[in-house]
Amino acid sequence: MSGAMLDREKIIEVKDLSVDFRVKGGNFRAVDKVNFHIYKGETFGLVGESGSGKTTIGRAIVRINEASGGEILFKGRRIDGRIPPELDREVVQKIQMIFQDPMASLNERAKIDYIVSEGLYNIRGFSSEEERLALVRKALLEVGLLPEFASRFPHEFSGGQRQRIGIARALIMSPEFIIADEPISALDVSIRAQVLNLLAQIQRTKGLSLMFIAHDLSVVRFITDRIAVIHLGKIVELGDTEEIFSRPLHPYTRSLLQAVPLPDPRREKGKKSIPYDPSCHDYGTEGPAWTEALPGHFALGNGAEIEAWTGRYGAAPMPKQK
Amino acid sequence: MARYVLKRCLQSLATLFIVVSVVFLLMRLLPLEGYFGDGYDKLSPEQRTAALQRMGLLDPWYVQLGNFYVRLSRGDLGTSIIYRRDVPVTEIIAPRIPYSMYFGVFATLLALALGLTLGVFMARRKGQALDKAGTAYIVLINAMPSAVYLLFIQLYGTSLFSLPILFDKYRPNSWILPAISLSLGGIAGYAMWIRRYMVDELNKDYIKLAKAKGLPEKLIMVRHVMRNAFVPMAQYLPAAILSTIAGSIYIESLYSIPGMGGLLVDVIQRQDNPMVQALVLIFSSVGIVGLFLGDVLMAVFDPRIKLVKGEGAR
Amino acid sequence: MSGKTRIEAIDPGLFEFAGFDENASEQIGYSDYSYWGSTVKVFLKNRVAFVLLVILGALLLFTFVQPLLPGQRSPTKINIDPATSVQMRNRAPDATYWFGTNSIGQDLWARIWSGTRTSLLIGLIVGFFEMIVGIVYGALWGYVRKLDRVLTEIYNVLNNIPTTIILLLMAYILRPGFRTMIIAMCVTGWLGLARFVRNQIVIIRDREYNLASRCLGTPTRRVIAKNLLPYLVSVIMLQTALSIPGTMGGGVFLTYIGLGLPVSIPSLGNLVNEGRLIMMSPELRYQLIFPTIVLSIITISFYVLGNAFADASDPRNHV
Amino acid sequence: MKRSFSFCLVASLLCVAAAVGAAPKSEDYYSVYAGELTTLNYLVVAAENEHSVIANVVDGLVEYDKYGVLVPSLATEWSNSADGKTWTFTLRKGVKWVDNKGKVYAEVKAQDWVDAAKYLFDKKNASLTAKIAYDVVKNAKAYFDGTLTDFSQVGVKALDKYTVQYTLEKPVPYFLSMLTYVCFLPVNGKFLAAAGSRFGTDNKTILYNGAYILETFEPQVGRTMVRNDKYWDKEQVYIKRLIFKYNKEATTLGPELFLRGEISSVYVPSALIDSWMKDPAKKAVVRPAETSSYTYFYAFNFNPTFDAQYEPDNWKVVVNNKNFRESIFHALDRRAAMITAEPYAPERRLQNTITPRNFVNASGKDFVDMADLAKYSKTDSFNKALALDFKAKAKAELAGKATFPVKIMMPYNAGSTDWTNRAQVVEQQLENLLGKDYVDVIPVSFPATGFLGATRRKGNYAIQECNWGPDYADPETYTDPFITGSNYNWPEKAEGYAQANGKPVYENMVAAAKAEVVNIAKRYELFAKAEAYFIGEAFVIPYAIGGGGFQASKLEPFSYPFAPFGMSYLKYKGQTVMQKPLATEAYNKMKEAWDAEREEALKKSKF
Repeated sequence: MSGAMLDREKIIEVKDLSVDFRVKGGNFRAVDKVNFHIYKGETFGLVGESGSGKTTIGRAIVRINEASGGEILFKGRRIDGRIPPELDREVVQKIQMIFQDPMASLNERAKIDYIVSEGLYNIRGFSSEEERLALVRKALLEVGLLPEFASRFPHEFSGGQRQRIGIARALIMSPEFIIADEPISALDVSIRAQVLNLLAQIQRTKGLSLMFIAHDLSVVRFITDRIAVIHLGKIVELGDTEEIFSRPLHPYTRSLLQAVPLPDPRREKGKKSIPYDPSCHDYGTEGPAWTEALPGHFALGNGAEIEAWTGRYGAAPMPKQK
Repeated sequence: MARYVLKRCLQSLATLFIVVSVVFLLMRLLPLEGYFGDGYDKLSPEQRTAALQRMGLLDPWYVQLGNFYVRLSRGDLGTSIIYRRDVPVTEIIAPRIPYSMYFGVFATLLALALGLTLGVFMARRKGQALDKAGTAYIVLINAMPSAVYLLFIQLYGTSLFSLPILFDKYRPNSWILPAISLSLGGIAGYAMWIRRYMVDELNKDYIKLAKAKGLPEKLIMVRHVMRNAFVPMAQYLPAAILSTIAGSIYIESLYSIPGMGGLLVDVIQRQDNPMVQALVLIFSSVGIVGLFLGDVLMAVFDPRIKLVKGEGAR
Repeated sequence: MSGKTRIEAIDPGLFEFAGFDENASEQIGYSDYSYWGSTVKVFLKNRVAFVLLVILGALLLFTFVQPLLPGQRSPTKINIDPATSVQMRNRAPDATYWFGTNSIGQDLWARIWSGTRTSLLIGLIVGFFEMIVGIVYGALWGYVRKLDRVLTEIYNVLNNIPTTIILLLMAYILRPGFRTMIIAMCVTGWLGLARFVRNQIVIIRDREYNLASRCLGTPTRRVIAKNLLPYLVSVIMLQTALSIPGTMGGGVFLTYIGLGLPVSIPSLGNLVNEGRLIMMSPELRYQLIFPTIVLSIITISFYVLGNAFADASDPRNHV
Repeated sequence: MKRSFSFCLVASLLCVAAAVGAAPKSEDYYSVYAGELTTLNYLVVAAENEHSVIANVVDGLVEYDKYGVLVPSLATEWSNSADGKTWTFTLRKGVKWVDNKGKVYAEVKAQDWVDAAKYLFDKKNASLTAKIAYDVVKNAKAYFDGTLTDFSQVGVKALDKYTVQYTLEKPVPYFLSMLTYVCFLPVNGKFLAAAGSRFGTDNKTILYNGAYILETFEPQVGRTMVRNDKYWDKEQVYIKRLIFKYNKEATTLGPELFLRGEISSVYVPSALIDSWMKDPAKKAVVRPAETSSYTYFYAFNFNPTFDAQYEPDNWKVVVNNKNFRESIFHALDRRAAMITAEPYAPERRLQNTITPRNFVNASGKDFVDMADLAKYSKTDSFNKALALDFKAKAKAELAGKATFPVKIMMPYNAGSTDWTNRAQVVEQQLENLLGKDYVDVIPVSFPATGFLGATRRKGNYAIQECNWGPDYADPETYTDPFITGSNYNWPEKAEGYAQANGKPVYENMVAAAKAEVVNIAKRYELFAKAEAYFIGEAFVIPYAIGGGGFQASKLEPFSYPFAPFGMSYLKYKGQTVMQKPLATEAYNKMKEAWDAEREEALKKSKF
């Protein structure tokens, strides 16, 4: 591991996190012992198909979903399970979430004014009504909306605008860490870039940490520093964005990359799709382990596999650490 | 699924236990003199004590409650103490259930048949005369006190069609009016429900698509609308049919039907505790079983409810 | 004229690029939609409802104005025939007694309006109570998962205890009367609404905007008040409007099983029940008909208005 | 059973054409009732509803004829010992117990009365009529209480197969009249033992020796009584079958059922009587219903326990003032009150004494005409001038001691429409006459359930309408409510009436009357004096007798066993179903004739 990386402050650490859901007749494990951390100021991508558990991880961090195993640390302090009220308040303020569906994530019966300042009420983040209004104005301007919109209802806005309201609602809390849960997947293609740019710009100017959840690798490449790929509740691969794109290890990641549409129609037509077949793994003798296969590049696989995967790029796997 | 059913059963039993115990204690709050009716003033204190002793009312309440459950575990519901002195409760109740049952099931079926037909026609002729007449009927039935219009039905029904005023199980035509009276509310309820459901459903995109595809309207009705309409009904029907064994207080009183209706009110007013306990046990079981069956049927019919994904608790 | 000259003749200034005001672009396409305004508009379009609203309004107004009018009699005064000094029993409607008199010579006209006041008051109080308790209970039941099991159990138990037992106990402890009647109706009347609110809340509680509120740390009570209940306004209004005819019908039934208001306090329930006993003789039937008509007008109006309002307040019906 | 039900269901759908049921046959009697029997165990039950069947299916030692004269029934003759304590009865031979199919089970014999007594005096059977018997039968109370275990010491014996002997604690002049009541009916010991706790639970678990057999008994459906072919006196039983149908709404539907010819008799509720009287066709079938010996009176409560808002302390002061009581006594317009229940001929039910007229008589004189009681029985207590007079006196005497207007808390049973109406009438009438500055009558409603327990028995009233029914043919029975230990109006707490022995005047007068057991005329005279004193001091306001009202009925009046108490008048023996219901005029004529005949018969009677 390089020295520069060791020095960086971790804002979020997720250790052996599991999340179970109770269903009729037993438990359903949505997230299975995942490990990762997010550095301060970076944009971290979490990529996986629907139902892979990526949203659940995001929701576990904001504590909508309860962790059934492992722990979640925010700036070194544990925030899952029962936590003291002061910490709870801090977490409520410092960690914000942006939701997937802008049509569903705004309260239709409340004015924008209330929606945006809802969090402020909870942390008593203002001393006077004037201050609150000023904060709302500022937040709306920051996301490129007119302050006059505060007196309107959500159904008067387009999807892109709504999503910006959602961002304003998060920003007004002056968070240190934002989880964006597929913030653009429900939007028209034409305005996705708008929102994406907005997010990137905010992240840069405010020095925020951002966790970007997506099912589409092409989107993530544009905005993230590092990426984790999740499949059926398990993170199968994690590394710097460019590293993942240039040297994908796990067959699942490779199949995902293969699915990214190419801008050139001719090449796209000739592309062969490689569907991921879980039976390609042979875990009969040795089960998979979370391994740093290349520097800063982790993958889930057994010794033989790791060797084979890394060998493909002519690199030797990292020596096993004990 | 089996575990789920078992768990729900145990839960139901717990509810039943609480209900029966609470009712037991509530009945003990009623004044002791209620057990003597008009005879109270003619009795000496010794006699009153003797009578109370006989009815088992002098023990502390927890002993009484304990005795009740011990006997219940042996399948013994006790004997009536006032309503029909010394007659086993089951012997009083059992012969009445069929009457309420037959009337109730018949009225439910009649209500379903007529109500759904009416509702479907109303929905398809929305805004036309039939719809308006049907709506007027529904409004009248729902808004007028039933104690009044039922009496009018009895009065004019019997005099215009020379039907018997009182029910007599050996006179088939005496079944007609009570059965009709019983189904009036149901007809209105089902008609209103199916009409609202269909109007909602007919506006939905998949129906529009089916129409656009050129599917005949009848087929759309049968295949899509009606079939979907029965799903929520499946949850409701078992309870509706089972609840008919409780009978209808007012209609059974009007026509002298020896069913269960009003029996509970009677025995509560007379403070016949064993009867009250037994009836509460029966009615609560019926209610709980109805809910339970409804849930199970719902799970069977509705493909969406197989595995309900729950969110974690906060 | 040549084409060239034509083009040259045009002022190039007309072809400058228009400035792009991003803020102005945000403003297009907004309506001045208002939820309540549209609700009222749709509601008023329903002609039957409008007519009933007028009738009901007039009736209610008259009910409360009636005692102040000149020449009204007391609803409980027994009128004595001065000639024979006997009570003027069962006098058919005439110029003096517009709705006739009852079996002890009380003025039915006065009794009906007094009864309407009583019944309406009971209906409103009970409706209000049911609304409050039903909503609070239903909201907690539906939203707070930790309470679900306890509240379900309480509901099941209350729902399964025969109402008659509770009514009898209350009649025994409290005596029949205005207060008892209200308490009797309130004790179990809210169960239906509570269950209804609960089911609605279960449907909407996991929508994303509620998750958003949870992330923002909004306390449960504000989530219920701001996020959930506003969605239920129309259905709650409907249920409350329906509970008024329900309460009036319930009054008739309670009187029927002997637990209603004492006959000395006129109420529509009492008057209908009194009339019911003598409806078998045609010439006395007016004693049933008049209260029934007034009762029906009120219950039907509330019923229709409630439904019309519920329809109107459904945004899907707002064009 | 099941098949017949489903058949009926199908048939009801097919059968649209109305099949009108068979019209009632003239010798059968049809009726509807709203209250189902709780039991047929006549050894325990005390309510009229059950007695109405029992009176027709089980006979006792003696019975009344249609003039109210005691005549032999199962006993053909009897004698009383010189000390008046021992009664010996010789039984009629060949009387049979039969089951509900009419099959003979056994002969009625002397032991049957002993077996009945043994059951009755057994505390654990909780008989509601045991007290009436053990109050007079020797050692019965001790046996009931368990202090005596040897039943042979109790004063009921079978001397031989056909001789029953009763030994009493003390002479009881009215003992024979008690024998017509349920607690002195016989029971077959073998059958009783075999039936165990199921005795009397339906028509198969009792035996019949009376005029009728309860052939069918279907609770909440109906019951049928048929003439008993083995009855010893079957020539006197004319109606073949008595068919009763159950209907909870009998009071509402009964009149309509009668008009349609489905039932033979119905009580016409007071609310309907106006319209029936105005319709000539209906008027022709309406006649007065018989009155009963229940006595109704307005009681002044000397033990007020009511809520402070009604000022019980103030009431205590005024109720102890005789002038105040008298002012109310004379101010109450009982006729106006009675119109609520009896709009036509209210006078028929008004009475000015506690003991009703025609209850007992001695040497040709009715009890209410004896001694000082005659003064009250003939005058209406309602007297405006007197009322205002007493009001003035009371106001003067109570000035400074009591606050006016006096709050008068008057409970009424909300379950009774008539009573509710009456409460309003009385309130208005008293306040108008005496002035609202003097009294403030406050009617307070209580539910029918537990009514008396919440009001009278607790002393939770100032003035309340109360009633009392006689248990036997002696004026003594009407003194019970007013003796210490009773829970009517506690007159013993009235101030200024205690005598040397610590007891109030009235109780001493009653005790003196009770002690006179030999000379009946003298005994009645003493009771009449006591009652006159009680009314004179205005402890209560006598109001009315029970029963009454109007009925439409094909039953022949004045032909059934007459007695002002007990259950004799519930018998159908001797009655016929007439072709047409009787109208009022015809009825009144018959009543006149019957009154005259009765006077003759009573004079001739040896008992």
